[in-house]
Amino acid sequence: MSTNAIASPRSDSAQSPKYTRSKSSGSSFEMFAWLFMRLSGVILIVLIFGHLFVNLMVGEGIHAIDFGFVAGKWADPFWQVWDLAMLWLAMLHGTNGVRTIINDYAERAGTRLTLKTVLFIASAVIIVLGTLVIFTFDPCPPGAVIDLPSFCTVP
Amino acid sequence: MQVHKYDVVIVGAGGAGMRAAIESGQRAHTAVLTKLYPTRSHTGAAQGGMCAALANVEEDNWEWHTFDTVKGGDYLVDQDAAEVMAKEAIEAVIDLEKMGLPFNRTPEGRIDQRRFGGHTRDHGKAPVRRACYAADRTGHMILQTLYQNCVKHNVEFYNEYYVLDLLTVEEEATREDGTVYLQKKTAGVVSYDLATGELHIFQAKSVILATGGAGKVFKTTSNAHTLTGDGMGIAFRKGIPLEDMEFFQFHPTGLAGLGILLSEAARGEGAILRNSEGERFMERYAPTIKDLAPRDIVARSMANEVREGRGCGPNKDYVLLDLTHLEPAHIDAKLPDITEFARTYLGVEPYTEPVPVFPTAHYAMGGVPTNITTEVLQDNDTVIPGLYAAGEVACVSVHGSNRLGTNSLLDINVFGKRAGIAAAKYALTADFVELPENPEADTVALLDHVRKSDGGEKVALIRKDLQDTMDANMQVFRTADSLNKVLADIAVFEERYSRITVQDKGKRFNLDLLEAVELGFLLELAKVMTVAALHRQESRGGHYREDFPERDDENFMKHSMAYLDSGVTVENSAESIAGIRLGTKPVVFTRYQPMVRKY
Amino acid sequence: MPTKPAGTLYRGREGMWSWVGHRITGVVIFIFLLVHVLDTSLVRVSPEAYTAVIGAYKNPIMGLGEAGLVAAIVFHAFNGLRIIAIDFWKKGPKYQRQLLWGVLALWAVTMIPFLIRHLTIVFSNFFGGH
Amino acid sequence: METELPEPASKIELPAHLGGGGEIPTFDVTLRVRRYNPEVSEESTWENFTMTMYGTDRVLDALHKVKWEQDGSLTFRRSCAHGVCGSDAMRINGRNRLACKTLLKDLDTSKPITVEPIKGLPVEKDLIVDMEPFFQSFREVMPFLVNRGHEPAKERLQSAEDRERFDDTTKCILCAACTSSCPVFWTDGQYFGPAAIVNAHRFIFDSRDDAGDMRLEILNDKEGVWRCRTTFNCTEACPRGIQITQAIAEVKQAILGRSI
Ligand SMILES: Cc1cc2nc3c(=O)[nH]c(=O)nc-3n(C[C@H](O)[C@H](O)[C@H](O)COP(=O)(O)OP(=O)(O)OC[C@H]3O[C@@H](n4cnc5c(N)ncnc54)[C@H](O)[C@@H]3O)c2cc1C
Ligand code: HEM
Ligand code: SF4
Ligand code: F3S
Ligand code: FES
Repeated sequence: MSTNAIASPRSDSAQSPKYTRSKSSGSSFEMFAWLFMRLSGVILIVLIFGHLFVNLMVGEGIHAIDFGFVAGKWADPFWQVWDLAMLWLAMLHGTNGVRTIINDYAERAGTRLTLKTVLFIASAVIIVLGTLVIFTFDPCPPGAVIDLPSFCTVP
Repeated sequence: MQVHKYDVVIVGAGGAGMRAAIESGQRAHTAVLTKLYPTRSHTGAAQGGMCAALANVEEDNWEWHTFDTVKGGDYLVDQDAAEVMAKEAIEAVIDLEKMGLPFNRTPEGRIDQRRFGGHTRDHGKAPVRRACYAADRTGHMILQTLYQNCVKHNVEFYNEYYVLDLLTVEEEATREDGTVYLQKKTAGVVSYDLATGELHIFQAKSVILATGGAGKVFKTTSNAHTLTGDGMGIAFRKGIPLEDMEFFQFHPTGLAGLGILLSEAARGEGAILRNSEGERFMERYAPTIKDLAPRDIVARSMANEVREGRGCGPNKDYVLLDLTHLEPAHIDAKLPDITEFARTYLGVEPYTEPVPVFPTAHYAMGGVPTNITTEVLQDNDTVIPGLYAAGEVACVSVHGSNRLGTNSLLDINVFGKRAGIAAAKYALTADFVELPENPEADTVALLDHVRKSDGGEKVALIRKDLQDTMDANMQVFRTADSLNKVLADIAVFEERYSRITVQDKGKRFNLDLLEAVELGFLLELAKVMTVAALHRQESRGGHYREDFPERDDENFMKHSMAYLDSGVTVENSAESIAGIRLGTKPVVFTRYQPMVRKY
Repeated sequence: MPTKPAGTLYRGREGMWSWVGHRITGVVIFIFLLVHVLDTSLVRVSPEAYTAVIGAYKNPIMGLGEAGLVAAIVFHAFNGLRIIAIDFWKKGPKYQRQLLWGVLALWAVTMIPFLIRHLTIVFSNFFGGH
Repeated sequence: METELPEPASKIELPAHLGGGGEIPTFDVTLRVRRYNPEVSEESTWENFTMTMYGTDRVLDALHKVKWEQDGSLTFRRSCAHGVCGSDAMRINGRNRLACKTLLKDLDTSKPITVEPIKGLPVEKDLIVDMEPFFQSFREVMPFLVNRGHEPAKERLQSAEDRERFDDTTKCILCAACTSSCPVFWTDGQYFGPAAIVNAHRFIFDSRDDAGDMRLEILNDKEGVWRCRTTFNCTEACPRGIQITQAIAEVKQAILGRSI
């Protein structure tokens, strides 16, 4: 006989699944994550569309992209900030999106944890790497053999 | 075999069962056994409203309500019970509101009320707005609200547990006048867990029967497939009488051919009935309140129109419910569900087309006899300690020979509450009655018989034949011939029933098996109804004998009581038919003397 | 617990399929982004390395891939706006289907000029030489 | 009070088609039912049943015909047979519907009609699933009125507008068509699911209720409203026409509004 007052006896029979929904965490993390997806999404539209436009549409499009093109852009703090924001927002947005997807499809707690650990490490690495590249980037590296941007003074 | 012990066991989780559970659950260790998940109970299908003389929109009082109930029931109502119900109605509605029921509101924010058949101001002067409602889903809201409150109070449900037997013991006792009789006592119930096929015994100090109606004895019915009169059947088999079983209500407006109900609220909101000539024929039958006459009268008038050739449709077998003069917005606000039924199931657009309707078997006025504290009676006045009944399964009797619309939702709330309180109170003072030896023996035998019987007869076919003959011969119009025809048919069905084969031999969710068991109850009840109808050689309320078209107060102003009695053999008289002994019980009068019933 | 019978595909409607699309495009973009940051990082290694890798983006196969990626981003972006509208605009849920047609229309309107321009560049440069 | 309706005419001209009318058409249908009975086999199988049905018949009638005439072991829940009790949600031609509300003539009867149990809940036998997880979620959102104010002697007042505010979500019959159509629920069975949110909404927006905050707190959980990906399967599946996704959006906004 069931001791739990509310559960019908069916819930302790062998064939019934166990309900392990943990008690409310009390934090609003999921809410902020949800909100962040929407806010970052709106900003990303501007950033990404701008990025795509400049890189693929203006001038010779993708064929214009080379080291010089990139260096030329990052010499300008405007594009540095632009790309930095894009990097962070897109990565956080994407990471959180994939986290949701893992929550959806990985049923077992262990699998969830593993997948999410891999995800977070990968994302952290990429974000750090990307940030470093943008800030420590030297548009006129010494010893370069190919087309540097025109503002580089030949050493 | 598992044995559970509870103070109170409630059988059924419809409106009556859950209303009782809310009371009992807070006072005593209570379990609710139900063959359906609580929210599947047929209370949820009720549409129109629940009456109480709140006087929120116009002058009204409980005394008028009592009068209407008594008159509506053609004076066969026990007036003390009707007074209790009408008086406690107000509190019952307020209780529900406080539990959260979302009633429709008046502009002042009070509970809104509307008209309903047979409810009048000042003893029949004019229709009164008395029905509290939530659109046309009042029953749905009641069922949900009660379930919600059961969740709130941690009521213990055993879902999909079919109760198949009531455990009683009999002891010799002496009456005040010195006569010795057998006193029944309640020990518990035997139930069948649908999921596993296991039997569970519930020992209890109090048992409340709240298993609802038995509409499935008829073919055309507004009742659910699961309303097979189990509670009545179980009680009857245990030697408990059934009261007033000949009175079955046929609701005028079922969707033609299907039986799905279109609430009387439609007529309350202004819809009218028309025959094939477009005539508003109720003007002829009930000049004062016309389409809002009580159900028995309207149903009979409709059937009469069809009989006299003024029916509509290819077979001229239905009449029309006309809402086309109502504003679509008004219809949407007040009658959204039933108009959707018309669209979904008949493809008729009620805004512009009248809807085909015909009477549908709706409500059992009779049932397990109880007194006003819902204690079950084993004869005219001996109470069975610890056994209670409320709702459609019971006969208090507040409905007499014809229930007024909205009085059943009221009944389940008023008497459900009373049952819960009384059962808990009794359980807290009483001791457990020792279980009889081999408590499950009868149930095991019943199930074994059904499982092993191998004559090839199909349950569904017997049921269909039963329903067909009931529809043809026991419906709105009855004669001695038609009733005898039913009895002859039932004798054949019973023989066939002894030769059924159940295909599903498994243990898990064996609904095939249970349908066979339910058919057993249906056959039993159909027989009781017919025998009682044959016996009542008069016309009153829902019972209309063409061979005795007048009400006969001299001989029949009394309740009928049917007992299972194997000693009674077939004699072709109205008094006794194989296995059923009929008795009578006096009607309780307090303030209203019988008058001619005119509207 | 008894084993569940394997389910067949649920026949969802616009709402479900647009979500499937949103999810797939989201993952695709994310994976691309990981790669894209990595390849761009090569600018830190050496201009040569970067230019060599970026050169790979310039053949027509990659050009088509880029078109696909842009298509994914544009759909994801516009549908993202649709989701936001559903979340915050009172009538959003009611008009979600119409909004989706709007998304697809905008997507087409954006993609056509883009494709014309992009594919011309990709193919003219490839065939025409630099 | 509402305005008095004009007394309708005693007699009207009926349109011709109401006096006459043709026969109800009959047609043959094949039901393709996913059968499962662990007492026999752990595997589920498809089984076809063919029968002749009428124009007004529903899928439930066809299932009954099978059970009553062909194979008594076919098992499914049903009660009211007109869409108000919520017993018979099942997947018909790939979508969640109530069998008793789905007319055969509205389906493509030239092909077999597939009937399967709803997704995401453990199947017990044929079309019967274990509803316990579903009701568990329902119970967890405090689906009952909580009022801390002093009890008035009569009813609490509520304006018609306040009553209207939550009307849509009072219609729920707990059939689970929505929750079991939700892609998130299929894969993450811990998600509260749309039905629980609908029933929380019913109280959150009831002006008489005082526990809205607690319910919002419950649904702010990681398995709460934020799990919804607005796929609208629930709204499309709801036999009561409840605007579920809209209701979920309103709950999300209520949580946001309270935190920010
Ligand atoms: C379509 C329709 C509309 C109606 N409209 C109105 C209206 O507007 N106003 C009004 O006043 N009345 C109305 N009525 C009548 C009223 O709704 C019913 O009489 C009333 O709801 C009956 O309630 P109940 O609790 O007795 O039974 P039910 O609600 O039928 O509940 C029966 C319960 O018993 C359980 N049960 C049955 N057998 C067993 C068993 N063997 N073992 C265990 N459990 C069992 C079932 O699971 C169920 O939970 C309407 C009825 C119908 C059919
Ligand atoms: C261009 C502008 C973008 C907008 C407007 C946008 C918008 C959104 C929104 C609103 C969501 C939430 C969906 C939901 O909760 O159901 C979302 C989810 C997601 N986004 Fe974006 N996004 C954009 C760009 C990106 C980018 C660049 C990436 C990849 C890095 C990305 C990856 C994802 C992923 C993986 C999800 C999760 C999908 C899911 O849960 O089904 N998005 N996006
Ligand atoms: S919201 Fe609709 S689909 Fe969901 S359980 Fe309630 S009635 Fe069923
Ligand atoms: S189907 Fe599921 S994802 Fe949201 S809109 Fe409905 S709850
Ligand atoms: S049987 Fe009640 S909803 Fe279908």
